[in-house]
Amino acid sequence: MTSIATPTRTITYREAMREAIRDSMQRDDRVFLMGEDVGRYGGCYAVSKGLLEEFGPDRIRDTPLSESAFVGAGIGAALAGLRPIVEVMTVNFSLLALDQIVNTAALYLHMSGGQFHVPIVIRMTTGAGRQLAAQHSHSLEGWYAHVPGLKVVTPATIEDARWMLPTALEDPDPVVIFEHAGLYNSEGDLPEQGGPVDLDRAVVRRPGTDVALITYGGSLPKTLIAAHELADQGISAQVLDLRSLRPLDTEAILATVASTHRIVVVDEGWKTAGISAEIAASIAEQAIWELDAPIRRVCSVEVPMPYARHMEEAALPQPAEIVAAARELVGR
Amino acid sequence: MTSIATPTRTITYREAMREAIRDSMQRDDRVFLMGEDVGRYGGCYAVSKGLLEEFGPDRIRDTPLSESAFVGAGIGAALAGLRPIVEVMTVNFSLLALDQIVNTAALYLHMSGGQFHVPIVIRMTTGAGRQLAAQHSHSLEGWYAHVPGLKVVTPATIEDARWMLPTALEDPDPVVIFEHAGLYNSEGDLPEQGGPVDLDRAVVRRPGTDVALITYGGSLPKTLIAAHELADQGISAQVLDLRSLRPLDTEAILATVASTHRIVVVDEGWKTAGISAEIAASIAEQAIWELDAPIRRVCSVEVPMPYARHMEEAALPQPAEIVAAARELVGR
Amino acid sequence: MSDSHHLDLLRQMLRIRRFEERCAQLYQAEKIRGFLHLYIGEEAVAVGVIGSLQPDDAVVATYREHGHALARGMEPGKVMAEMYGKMEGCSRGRGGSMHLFDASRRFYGGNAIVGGGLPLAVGLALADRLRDRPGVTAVFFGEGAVAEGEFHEAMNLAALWDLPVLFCCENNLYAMGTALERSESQTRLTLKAASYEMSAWDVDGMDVLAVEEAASKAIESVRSGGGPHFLELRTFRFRAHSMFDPELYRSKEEVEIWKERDPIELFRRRLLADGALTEDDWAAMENDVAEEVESAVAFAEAGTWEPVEELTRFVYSEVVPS
Amino acid sequence: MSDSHHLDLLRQMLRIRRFEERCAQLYQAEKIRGFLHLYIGEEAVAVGVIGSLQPDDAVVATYREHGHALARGMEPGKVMAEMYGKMEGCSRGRGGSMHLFDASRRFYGGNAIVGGGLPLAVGLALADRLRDRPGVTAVFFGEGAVAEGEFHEAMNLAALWDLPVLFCCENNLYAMGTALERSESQTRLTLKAASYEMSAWDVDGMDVLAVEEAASKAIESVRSGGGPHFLELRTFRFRAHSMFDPELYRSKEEVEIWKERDPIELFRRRLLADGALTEDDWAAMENDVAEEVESAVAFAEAGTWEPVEELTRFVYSEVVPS
Ligand SMILES: Cc1ncc(C[n+]2csc(CCOP(=O)(O)OP(=O)(O)O)c2C)c(N)n1
Ligand SMILES: Cc1ncc(C[n+]2csc(CCOP(=O)(O)OP(=O)(O)O)c2C)c(N)n1
Ligand SMILES: [Mg+2]
Ligand SMILES: [Mg+2]
Repeated sequence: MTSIATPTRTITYREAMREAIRDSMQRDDRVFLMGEDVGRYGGCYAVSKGLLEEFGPDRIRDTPLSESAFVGAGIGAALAGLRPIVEVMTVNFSLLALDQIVNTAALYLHMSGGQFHVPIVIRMTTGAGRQLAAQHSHSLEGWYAHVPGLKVVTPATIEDARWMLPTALEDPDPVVIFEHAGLYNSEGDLPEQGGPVDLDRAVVRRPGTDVALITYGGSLPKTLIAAHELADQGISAQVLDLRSLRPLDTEAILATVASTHRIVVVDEGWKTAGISAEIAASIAEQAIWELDAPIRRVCSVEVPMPYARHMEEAALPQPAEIVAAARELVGR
Repeated sequence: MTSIATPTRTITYREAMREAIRDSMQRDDRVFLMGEDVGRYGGCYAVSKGLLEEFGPDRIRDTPLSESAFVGAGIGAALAGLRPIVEVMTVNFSLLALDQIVNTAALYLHMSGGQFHVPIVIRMTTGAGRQLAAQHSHSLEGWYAHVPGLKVVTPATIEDARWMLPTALEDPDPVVIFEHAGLYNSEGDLPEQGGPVDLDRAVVRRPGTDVALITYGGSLPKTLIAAHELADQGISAQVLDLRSLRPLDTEAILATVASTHRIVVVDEGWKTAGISAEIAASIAEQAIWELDAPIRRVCSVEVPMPYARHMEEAALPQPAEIVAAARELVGR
Repeated sequence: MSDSHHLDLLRQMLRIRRFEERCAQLYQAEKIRGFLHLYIGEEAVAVGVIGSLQPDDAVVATYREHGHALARGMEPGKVMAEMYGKMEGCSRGRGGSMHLFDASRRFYGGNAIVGGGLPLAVGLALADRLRDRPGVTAVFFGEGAVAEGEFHEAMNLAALWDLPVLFCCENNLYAMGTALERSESQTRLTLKAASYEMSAWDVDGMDVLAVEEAASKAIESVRSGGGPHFLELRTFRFRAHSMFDPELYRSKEEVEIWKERDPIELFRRRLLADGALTEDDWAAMENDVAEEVESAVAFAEAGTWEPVEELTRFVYSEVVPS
Repeated sequence: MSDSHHLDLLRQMLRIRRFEERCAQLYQAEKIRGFLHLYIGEEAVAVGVIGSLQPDDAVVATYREHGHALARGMEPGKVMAEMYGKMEGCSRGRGGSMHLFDASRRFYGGNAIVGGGLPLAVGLALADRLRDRPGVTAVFFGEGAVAEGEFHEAMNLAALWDLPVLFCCENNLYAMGTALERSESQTRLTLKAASYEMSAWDVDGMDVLAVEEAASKAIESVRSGGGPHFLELRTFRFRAHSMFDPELYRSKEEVEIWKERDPIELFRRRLLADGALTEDDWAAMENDVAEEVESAVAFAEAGTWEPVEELTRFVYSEVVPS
């Protein structure tokens, strides 16, 4: 989406997120950030570092270890007209807040016959790759994508990290933003003239004709590496970044199928009934005759994530597997 | 699985469950039942009615409203050698216990390098259809099926209601049993000579050649009705009851594809990234060329469940839709 | 307090009682379906507390909230229509008995997850505080909810942040079939509040004047920045937990003893004794209430069904809220 | 208590200290990865409490559990190998620093979800109770965990059912960067226990003898059917929360003041003064400990990597447990 003409500057994903939060809070005094250690500690992943000094403890609000209560409080604050950004340190801990997210945030508008809007933004870190072992390495984006009433986005680029949040805060409904821990240090060029981006369209990050690699979030870099390797091997791989998991941009997915006829889905989540399954299923329902090969899914091995590096690497999707899957479909 | 020869007696699904619990408790004094109102109240759905008098409050243990603590306590008791049956009143409330189920029960064996087994059985009621509205009508079986380390079964027949529990209690790992609220009053014939049944194989409940209807749990009766209607219309529909959602009996699913070449998946859960997606995806990966038609999914409409009967009926999968989907695939 | 005010308290309780008695009939007649949880016996609590709130205050209730909705001034017709599942209902027929909502009265429902409303109330109060609005949020929950982790987290958060929340624990001694002493190791609930450094009182929930007095004082303190307050309202549910409950867990005698402390009958006798109420007034009041209930039923009966095509409306917003 | 016992307490604390100092180096050397949470400064707590337990008792700890594992008698080599991710590690290299396990010592880990171990401990105790086994379950958690709903639910359940659980709250005043007064509206943690009618004491967690005395008394009471007990152990973490923590939230001075109460140094001086320890004894002890740590490192270095083919082993059981 970065147009070549405009001047850009190089910043990290973390800085882009911080800029997005700061800018949104400066523009709208209904916006505030709440979560564990977002203030004095500076954020578990240093995203909110420095914001406490700028906005004070009312708007950069440290919470006790009470995931259910502070997420629920964010929902209540949203119902009462504020625009909370609630940071759940990681998706692993969001299990403790799921009742509030699923039974309150996602249901209130419909259940009240359209009376109660819940304009909350919930940010959480997701993913593995840093040897944090089983309880700190979940990727449960697919679970959230299952729930009507929620919107689920997965910024994978610097521009999305910078510009999805403002759009999410304008949205009248609950938006969950998944930030893959492996992306925070990634650097990229951000156009100076950027502005809010949509939350519902997938984007082709690399054009290609022989096979399409469909992915999102933390798996995008790996997938681009794989596409690069495939190019070296004479295979033109398209890379589609879903960006949003709910709603899914089915149109874009089907267009990809129509143009490449071979699909590899790359997802760090577990395979069974995950988001990768939904992508394959929607193709099997709507574009099956477009396929020149079976669909392939490259996902994490279905095991709790081990600590040892070599075992974790074996459990996670790797470029080599993506390349192998693509080559198998293309037949060379 | 009921063989015609053996004598049978007619009982309800609820009675079969109760008999399974009582029998298991009589055979093994490590088995106990714990949950909200399982004792003095007799169980929210009267499954455990009468058991308190028979086994006493130590083994038919009423708990406070503390889903996370009593499920976690069941896990601890299992770690320490007991065989707890923990009843979570409904899947809707299990959101409050998910941290214990996913981050402890499902992970401990692998994470401890094989040292700690968690032989717990967690029973919960699931599903809609009784006008209980959005917060009391979830079907989240697909979520549980996503998690390695768990086994997930969905007894849909009287025999499975009676004989899956003993097998689950013999299992060294956590087993989650989903009981659809709509099934408790259903009656059926139970063979006198029955015995424990497997937890991992799908079963063809009705043979058929033109199209296969793949389903489980509370949707089985509706699906059988649809198959019956289809027969009247000259279409032979096979009905496959998955019985287990984790592991999925992929072999049986592929056999069904090979024999009918047309697949309709019926699932009361939401479609996006649910178990219906996994079934379609595994076919798209492993048997796509066997298909003579696109895969169709008949699931609940992706909305919070409304209270009004006509709206709830419109939101849930109905035999008519199943029939329509099957006819569309068959082309008559 | 003036006689007219007392008569109004009596009328409010009577409205709830007769409304729900009619609901029970309509449930038998299958006009109302799903779960129906009656508040009969506990009316003094909702009337005493909610009557002491201001229009800008917020109310969060449970699945046993008919009394709270009526006490908050919601039209009986819209409430009854909701239980019928009609589009004219206060939640468009989508919520039913457990999910009554009214944005115009800051009535946030209607929550069927035990304890689920508590964090919500903390957030409503946080918003009022951050926007310097004078609102107080009253959240109602049963004594059974006290065992839930969400109670603990919400109490701590409200106290830690000094938020304007009035925690109203309706202690009717049972959570479905579970008696308080089988649910809490420490049954003196006001001690819980103490462990959060939150002020707390226990109140006779069968005496509407006692409830009103305690609630008014507490609300005044909360509104004036005194921080959150916890009220334990001691009451009793005269009916079964829901229409499915065989009540195996308690004796008829226990229920009978409590019925002698019926909040409506106690207050009626008292007003008669004081001369604030005459038998004629009472008969007239019964008449008015009966008419109100019947017109609510008529409104519900005349209501329409939401078109099935609208099933997917409001999963997401159609307009951006201000 | 005999001098030899005191010397052993000192040695146990020193073992943990030197072991972890080595871990910190090995983290810099990238031999250890992931999260590493050091217990340095808090050694008296694990040594005093776990030293008072019996072999049949159970221990549940957190992600900051190296000290507990060593105090429980786990081989330093296996613990170090675990942090290296080697197959010879106590969890086969799958858990790392946060997930140390030892079934043979009823050491149930090693839980990285704050508060997650509390319900587990209740269940372990329930099993011992139902089987009439004499075991006591000691569960360790930080003061930050007190805000979690799981703490509340577990405390109530243990007290309600009179279970043999010893709740050991390691109050080191900070939860990552969140000071206790920003986490709890009521910072006197023993009052929480009172609200569950659970007996509770606060203890100087920098004085190993005080910890041991309190723990022994509490364990005796729990074991003899006195119901669960809550200990608040007042201590301090000398190092950062984890290796990633820049410690922006507290002053160097605060840390320095606490370091003057270093549990090892305090106890060492005391024993020297008592004449129970000589400078030579101390030097010898340092030597023994240094050797033990180095042999643990050697064991870890010599360890092997689990074959990648075994990744899917133990997702489900290979054998049926008895
Ligand atoms: C989290 C959760 N667990 C269980 C239930 C089922 N349930 C509905 S009401 C109820 C009892 C609640 O008792 P209490 O809080 O005292 O309120 P009361 O019904 O007495 O007014 C239970 C267990 C639920 N709705 N939510
Ligand atoms: C449920 C949950 N929320 C958040 C975290 C992230 N986290 C890890 S340790 C920690 C602080 C815990 O503090 P405390 O309980 O006092 O223990 P201490 O680290 O001080 O020993 C936090 C917030 C987590 N692991 N689990
Ligand atoms: Mg109650
Ligand atoms: Mg701490």
